[in-house]
Amino acid sequence: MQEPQIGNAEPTDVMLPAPTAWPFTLALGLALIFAGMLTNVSISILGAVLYLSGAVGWFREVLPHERHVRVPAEPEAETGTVPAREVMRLPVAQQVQRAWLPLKIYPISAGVKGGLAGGIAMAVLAMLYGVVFFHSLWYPINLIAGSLYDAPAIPTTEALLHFRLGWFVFALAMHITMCLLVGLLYGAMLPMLPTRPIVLGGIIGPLLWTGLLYHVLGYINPLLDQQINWYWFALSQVAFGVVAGLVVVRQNKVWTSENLPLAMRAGIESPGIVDEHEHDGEDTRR
Amino acid sequence: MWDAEPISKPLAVPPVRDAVQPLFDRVHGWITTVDHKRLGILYIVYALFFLVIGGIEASIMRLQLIRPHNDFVSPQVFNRMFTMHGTTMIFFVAMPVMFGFINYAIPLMIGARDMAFPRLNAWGFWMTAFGGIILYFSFLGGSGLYGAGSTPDVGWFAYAPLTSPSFSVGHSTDYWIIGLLISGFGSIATAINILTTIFCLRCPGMTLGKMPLFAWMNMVTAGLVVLALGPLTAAQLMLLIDRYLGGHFFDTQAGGSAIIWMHFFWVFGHPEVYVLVMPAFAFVSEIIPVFSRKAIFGYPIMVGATISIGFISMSVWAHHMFTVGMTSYGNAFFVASTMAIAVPTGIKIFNWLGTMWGGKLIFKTPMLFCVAFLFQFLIAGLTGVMLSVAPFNWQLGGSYFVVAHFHYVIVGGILFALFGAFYYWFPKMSGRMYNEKLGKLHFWVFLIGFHLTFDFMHIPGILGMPRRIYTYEPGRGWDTWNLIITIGVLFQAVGILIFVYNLVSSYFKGKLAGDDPWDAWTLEWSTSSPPPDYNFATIPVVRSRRPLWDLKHPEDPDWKYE
Amino acid sequence: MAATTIAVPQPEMPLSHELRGRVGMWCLIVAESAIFSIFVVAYLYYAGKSISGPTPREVLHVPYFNSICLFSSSFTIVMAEHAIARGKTRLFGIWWLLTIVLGAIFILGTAREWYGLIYRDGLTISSSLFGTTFYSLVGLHAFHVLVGLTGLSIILAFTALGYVKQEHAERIGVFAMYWHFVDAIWVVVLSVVYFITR
Amino acid sequence: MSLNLGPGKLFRTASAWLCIGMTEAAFAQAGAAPGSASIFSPASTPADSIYHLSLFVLAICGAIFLAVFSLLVYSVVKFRRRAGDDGREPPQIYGSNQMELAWTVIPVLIVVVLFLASARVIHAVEDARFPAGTTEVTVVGHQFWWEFQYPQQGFIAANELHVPVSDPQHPTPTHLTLLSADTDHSFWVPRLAGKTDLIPNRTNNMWIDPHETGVYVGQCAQYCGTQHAKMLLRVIVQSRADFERWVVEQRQPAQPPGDSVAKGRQVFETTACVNCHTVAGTNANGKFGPDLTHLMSRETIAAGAALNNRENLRQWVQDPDSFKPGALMPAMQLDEHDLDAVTDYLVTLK
Ligand code: HEA
Ligand code: HEA
Ligand code: HEC
Ligand code: CUA
Ligand SMILES: [Cu+2]
Repeated sequence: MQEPQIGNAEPTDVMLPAPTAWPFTLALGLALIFAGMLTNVSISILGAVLYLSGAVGWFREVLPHERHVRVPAEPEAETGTVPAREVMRLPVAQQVQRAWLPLKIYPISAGVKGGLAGGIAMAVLAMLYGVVFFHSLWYPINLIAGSLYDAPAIPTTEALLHFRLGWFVFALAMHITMCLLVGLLYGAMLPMLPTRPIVLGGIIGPLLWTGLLYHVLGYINPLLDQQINWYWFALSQVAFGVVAGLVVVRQNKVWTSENLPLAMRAGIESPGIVDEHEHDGEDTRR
Repeated sequence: MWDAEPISKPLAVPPVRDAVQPLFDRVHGWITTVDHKRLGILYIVYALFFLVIGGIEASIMRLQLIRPHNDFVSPQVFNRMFTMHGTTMIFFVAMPVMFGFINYAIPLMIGARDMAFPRLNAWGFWMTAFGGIILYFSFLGGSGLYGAGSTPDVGWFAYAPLTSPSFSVGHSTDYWIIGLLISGFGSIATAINILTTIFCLRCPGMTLGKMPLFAWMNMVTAGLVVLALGPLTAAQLMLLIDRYLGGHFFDTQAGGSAIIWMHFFWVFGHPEVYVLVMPAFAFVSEIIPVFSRKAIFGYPIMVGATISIGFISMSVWAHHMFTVGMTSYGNAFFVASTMAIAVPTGIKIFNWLGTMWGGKLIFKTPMLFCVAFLFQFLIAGLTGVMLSVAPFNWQLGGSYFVVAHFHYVIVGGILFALFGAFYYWFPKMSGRMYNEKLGKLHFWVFLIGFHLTFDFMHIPGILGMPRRIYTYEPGRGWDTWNLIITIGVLFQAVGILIFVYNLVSSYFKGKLAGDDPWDAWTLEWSTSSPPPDYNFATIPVVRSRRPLWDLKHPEDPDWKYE
Repeated sequence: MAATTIAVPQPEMPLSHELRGRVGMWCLIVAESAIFSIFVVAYLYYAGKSISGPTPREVLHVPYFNSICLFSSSFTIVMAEHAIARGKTRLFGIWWLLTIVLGAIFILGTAREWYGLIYRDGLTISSSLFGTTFYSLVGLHAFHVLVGLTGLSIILAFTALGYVKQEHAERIGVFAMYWHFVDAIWVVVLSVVYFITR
Repeated sequence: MSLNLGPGKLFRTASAWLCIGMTEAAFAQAGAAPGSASIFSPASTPADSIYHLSLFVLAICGAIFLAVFSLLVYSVVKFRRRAGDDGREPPQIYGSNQMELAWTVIPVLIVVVLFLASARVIHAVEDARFPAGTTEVTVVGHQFWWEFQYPQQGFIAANELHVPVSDPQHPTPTHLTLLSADTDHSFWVPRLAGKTDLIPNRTNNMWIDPHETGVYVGQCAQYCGTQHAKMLLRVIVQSRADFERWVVEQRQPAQPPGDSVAKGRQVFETTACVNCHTVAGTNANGKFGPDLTHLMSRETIAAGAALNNRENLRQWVQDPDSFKPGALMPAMQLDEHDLDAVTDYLVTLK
C-alpha cells in the first residue's frame, strides 16, 4: 500500500463501484414474490424469475472481480481560504486554548468521601433522636422504609420500634445511595458557590432542601411525613451538609486532565513531544 | 464578516445537472446508481413525498374531528387513515429520511468514498421503496378504489387479535404485514451497511474518539435498528403464519396470547422511537456547534450518554403496556427503567446548552430550528416522564395526551431537527443556497401551526378523550380544543408548502453556495458542493474532531488538545 | 470482499477496509439472532399451553444423529477454510463437499421427522399451539440451513469448475461465519425444543 | 409526634397551590362541566391517589421545565452574535467535569424520588385488599358494547354499570373482573380510576369506590375495531338503597307482556333476534348481543350511541348503521308493521 496516495499526493483516477440495476431487480423480485400473496400467484412467479435473475446478475457483478468504473479525479480547488479568525481566550485560561473547565476540580473521590461522612453524621443524629425519644434505634430506620407504603397501610408507632430486616436493608440502601449522590453533587457544586461554601452549601442549602421537603414529603414518604419532627430533621440535614462540605473542601483539587495534551494524558511525559506534533500537523487535508 | 462571502476562491462553474440528459438516461441513472449520495437523495425525496401523503391523511382525520358528530368520513375510512398515517410516517417518512441523511453524510464526514457495501445500499433503498408501494397498493387492491380498497385498519401497532383472520377478513392486514416486512429487510440491510461503514471506512487518523458526534449517534441508531427490527420481522412472520397457514400464535380462540404480540411489537417499537430521535440528536449536535462557533461541549460525555440511551432503550418497552394488567413489580421495573432514560437524555440537552453558552449564536434557519427543537424536545420529554409514571399512565395512556406527547417529540423534536438538517446540508447537496427569507418564514409559520395543534392536544387527553375515535359526543369539553387543533394543521401545511417551494426553487435558481457556506468544521465541507462522485480526490487525513478548524486555524489547531 | 484484483493501488480504503465482510456478517448475525430469539421466546412461552393435540413428550425424539452431523459440519468447514487459505483447492473441495453432505443429512433428517409428525402423529402447523410454534422455530432454522446449503453448493460448483482460488479465502471465511452461526443456533433450538420443554 | 404548626400548614397549602394552582384551576374548571371525564376531578380512591401523584409529578416537571427553559432563553438572548461583532471566534470550551457531574446527579436524584412516589401508588392501587362488603362485577368487553355480570346477585346487565356509593370511612368498593369476548378493550372512567385493558384469554382486575352518587362517563380506551369510538360507558353510582332496589328489579325475568304487544313478542321470538339477545323468561337466550330483559332501565342504547326512547329503538332495529355504522347487529329487514310491533314490545321490557 502506497503512502503518498493519502495526504498531499496528486490525485489519480478513482475506481468507483459500477452502477448496476441488479440490486433493484432483486428487490423488485422479492417484493413481487410477497405481493403475489396478496394478489395472484402469477405475480409471485414473475417475482421469482426477477429474483433469480437479480441474484445471478448481482453475483456476476462482484465475482470473480468487482466491477468498477474509472472516474477521472479533478484536482481539488483550494479550500480553507477563509481568513483565519482570531480565537478569543478565556481570562481564566489564557494559556489553554481548549479549556475543559474549571481547570482544577475536586476528584470524584472527594464527593464520595464527603457523602459517606455526611451520611454517617446524619444517621448518628437521627438514631440519637430515636433513642432519646422512642428508646429505639430502629425507629428512624423504619421511617425511611415508609416510602414504600401507602397511607392506609402505615403501621402504628409501636410497630416502628422493632427491627425488620427487609426494611433495614431498604433503608440502608436508600440512605447510602442518596448520601453518595448528594456527596457527589457537593464535590461538583461547592466550588461553584460564590463565597463561603460551607455556610451556603452546608447550612443554607440543607435548610432550603428541608423547606422543599416540607411540602412534598407526603408524596415521597407519607409515613415519615406523618411522624416527622421537623426540627430534628433539619438538624440532621445540616449535620450532613456541614460534615460533607468540610470533608469535600479539605480534599486537594486536581487538574482537570482533559486540558492536558493527549500525549501527557497518555502518560508520555518526555519533553518536546508536543512540538513534534506541531511539526507534522501543518495541514490536515493534503 | 459572516455575511460576506466566506469563500474567496473563484466559484466553480455551476455543476452540470442531469437536465442535459434525456429522461430515460436520467431515470436509468437513478435506478442503477450505487452512489451513496444519490441513494441518500432518493431516500430523502421518497420520504418527503410520503410526508405529504401522511400529512394529507392527518388532515383528513383532523377535518373529521373538527367538531363533534361530524360525518366528513366514515368510521372505516377514519380507522384506515390513522393506521396508514402512523405506519407511513414512522416507516416511510421518518426512517427513510434519516437513512437518507445518514447515507449522504456519513461517508463524507468520515472521509470515505462510499458506503461499505454500495450495491447492498441500493438494494436497501429499493426494498424500502417497494415496501411503501405495496402498502399503498392496498388502496387499489381488494375491492378497489371505492370503499378505500382493502387498506389496513388495525392501527400502526396492529394489536392482536384484531389482526387474526376472524376479525380481519380479506387482505387488509396482509398488506400491512408484507409492506413492512419488505421495507424491514431493507432497513436491516442499510443498518448493517452503516455500521460496517463506520467501523471500517474511517479515513486515516479518525479514531473512534475523533469521529464527529454525527457518526457516533448514527452508529447507535444503526445498532438499534439491527437489534430492534428483528423482533418486528419475527412477529410479522408469525402473524403471516397465523394468517396464511392457520397458526395460532396470536389466535386467542386457540389459546394464543394477545399480550405476547404487544411485547414483541414494543420490543421493537420502543427502540424504534430512539432510532428516529438519535439522528435528530445527530443533526443538532452538528448544527448547534457551528452556529454557536464553539466546539461541542462535553464530547466524551455525549458519546457515553448516546451509548447508554441505546442500551437502556432496549429495556423499557413495557411502558407502552402499563394498562394491560402487569404485576406491580413488573410495572415498577418499567417505571424505573423508563425514567432512567431521562438522565442521559438530560445530559445531552445540557451539553447542547453548554455549547451555546458563551458562544456567538448565529440565527440562520438551521439554528432557529435547532433552538426550537431544544425547547420542544424538553417539553416532549417531560410529558414522556409523566407517562412513565405508571399510575399517571393509567389515566393518560391511550388518550390524546399520548398522541400529543409523541407528536411533540416527533414533530416538535425530530421534524424540526430534520428541517434544520435540510437547510444545513441543502447547499452541500445541491450546490446552491436556499432562500433565507423563505426559510425563516417556513420556521415561523410551522412553529405557530405546531404549537396550535400539539400544545392544545394535551388537554382533551386530560379531559378523557381516547385516541383513535372517529367522532365524539358534544358536551365533554373537547369541542373547542379540537377546533383549535385542526386549525393548526392548516398552518403546518402552509409551512411545509413554503419549505418544498424553497427547496425546489433554490435548486434551480439559488445562489451558488460554495464549498463551505457555514464556515463549518467537518470533512464534508472540504469537498466541492455538490461533492464529486468520489467525494474526495485524495483521502483526507485528520488529527482532531474538527479537521477544518485545524485547517483554518493553523496557529491554534484542535489536535494539540485532543 | 477486498477487490485485490484492481490494478490501481488501494489507498482510498486505507483502514480496515478488508474487514468489512466480516464486520457486515457479524452485524447480520446479530440481526438474525434477534429474530431467532423472538421465535425462541414464543416457543418457551407457549410450551405446555396447547389446548389439544399431541404433546412434545409423546411425539418428539431427540435427533442425536442429525445434530451430530450438523455440529461436525462446523468442523469440516473450518478444515476447508484452512485448506483454501493455504491454496490447497482440491483439499478445500473435499472438505467443502463433506460439509454439504453433513448439512444435507441434517435437512433430510428433519424432513423425515416432519413427515412422521404430520402423517403418523397428526401434528400440523395449524393443529395446535405446539404445532405452530414447533414448525415455525424448527422450520426457521431449517430454512437457514437450506440457504446455507444453497450457498455451499454454488461455491462447490465453482470449485469444481476451478474458479475458486486462494485469493477468495477471505470471502469463503465470511460465508463460513454464516454456517457457524446456523450451527450455533441449532444448539439453542435443540436444547429448547428437545430438552428443556419436552 | 408530628409537629404541625398552624401557620406552617397554611403556608404549605398555599404554596402547593402556587406550584400547581394554574394547571389545576384550568382543568378543575373544565372538570366541573356536566358530562366531564376530567382526570383532575377524581371521585374515587384510585383516581384520587393518581390525582395526587400527578400533581406532584406535574410540579416536578414544571420546575424542570422552568429551569431549563430559562437557561435556554438566557443563552439565546445573551449569547446571540451582536451587530458590531469583531468576527473573532469565541473561546473554545470543551466541557466541564464539574457541570457534567452536577447535571447527572441532580436528574438521578429527581428520578429516584419520582420512582419512589410512583412505586408506592402502584402498590396501593394494584395490591389493595378488599373488605367484606365488596360488590363483585365481571365486565366482559364485546365489539362494541359492555356486558356486566353480577355473579353475587346472579343477573346480567349491559352498557350501564350500576354500583353502590362507598363511604370513605366504611368503604364498600366494587371489584371488577375484566374479560373480553373478542378483541382488546379498555375500561376507562377517568373520574373513578385509571384504565385497565380487557384482553381475550386473560383475566384482569380493577376496583372503584365512588364517594358520591351520580353518573360517571367514560369509554373504551383501546382500539377494538370499527366502532371503538362509540363504545361508551356510563357508571351509575347509587345510594345503597337505590342500588339494592335496582338489583331486585334486574333479577326479575321479563314481565309477561300484555296482549297489546303479543304480536311484537311473537315477531321478536320468531326472528333471528333470539339468536343474539336474551330476554329472561322467554326463549330468547342469545349471548352475542346485549341482554334485553330490562332494556328500558337503561338511559341509552347501543353503548351510548343514542338515547333510549321509542323512536331511537325503532330506528335502531330498522338500521343500526344509522347510529353506529359498523356495529355488529345486522339490519333486520322487518316490514313497517313488524317493526312497530317489535318496538312496542321492546318498550315494555322495563
Ligand atoms: C420518537 C421519539 C420518542 C421519544 C424520543 C420518546 C421519548 C420518551 N417517551 Fe415516548 N412515545 C413515542 C415516541 C417517543 N417517545 C411514541 C411514538 C409513543 C406512542 C406510540 C403509540 O402508542 O402509538 C410514545 C409513547 C410513550 C409512552 C406510552 C404511553 C402510552 O401509550 O400509554 C411512554 C410511557 O412511559 C413514553 C415515555 C417516554 C419517555 C420517558 C421518553 C424519554 O426518552 C424522554 C427523555 C427526555 C427528557 C426527560 C427531557 C430532558 C431531560 C432533562 C431536562 C433532565 C431532567 C429531567 C428529569 C430528571 C425528569 N412514551
Ligand atoms: C413521523 C411521525 C408522524 C408525523 C410527522 C405526524 C404528523 C402529524 N400527525 Fe400523526 N401520528 C403518528 C406519527 C406522526 N404524525 C403516529 C405513529 C400515530 C399513531 C397512529 C395510530 O394510532 O395507529 C399518529 C396519529 C395521529 C393522530 C391521532 C389519530 C387518532 O388516534 O385518532 C392525529 C390526530 O390529530 C395525528 C395528527 C397529525 C398531524 C396533524 C400531523 C402534522 O404534523 C402533519 C403536517 C403535514 C402536512 C399537513 C402535510 C404537508 C402539507 C402539504 C404538502 C400541503 C397539502 C396539505 C393539505 C391539502 C392539507 N396523528
Ligand atoms: C347477529 C346478531 C344480532 C341479531 C340477529 C340482533 N341483534 Fe340486536 N344487537 C346485537 C349486537 C351485537 C348489539 C350491540 C351493538 C352495539 O352496541 O355495538 C345489539 C344491540 C341491540 C339493542 C340495543 C341494546 C342496548 O342495550 O343498547 C337492541 C334494542 C337490539 N339489539 C334489538 C334487537 C332486535 C329487536 C333484533 C331482532 C329484530 C335484534 N336486536 C337482532 C346483535 C344482534
Ligand atoms: Cu372497545 Cu375500543
Ligand atoms: Cu416507548
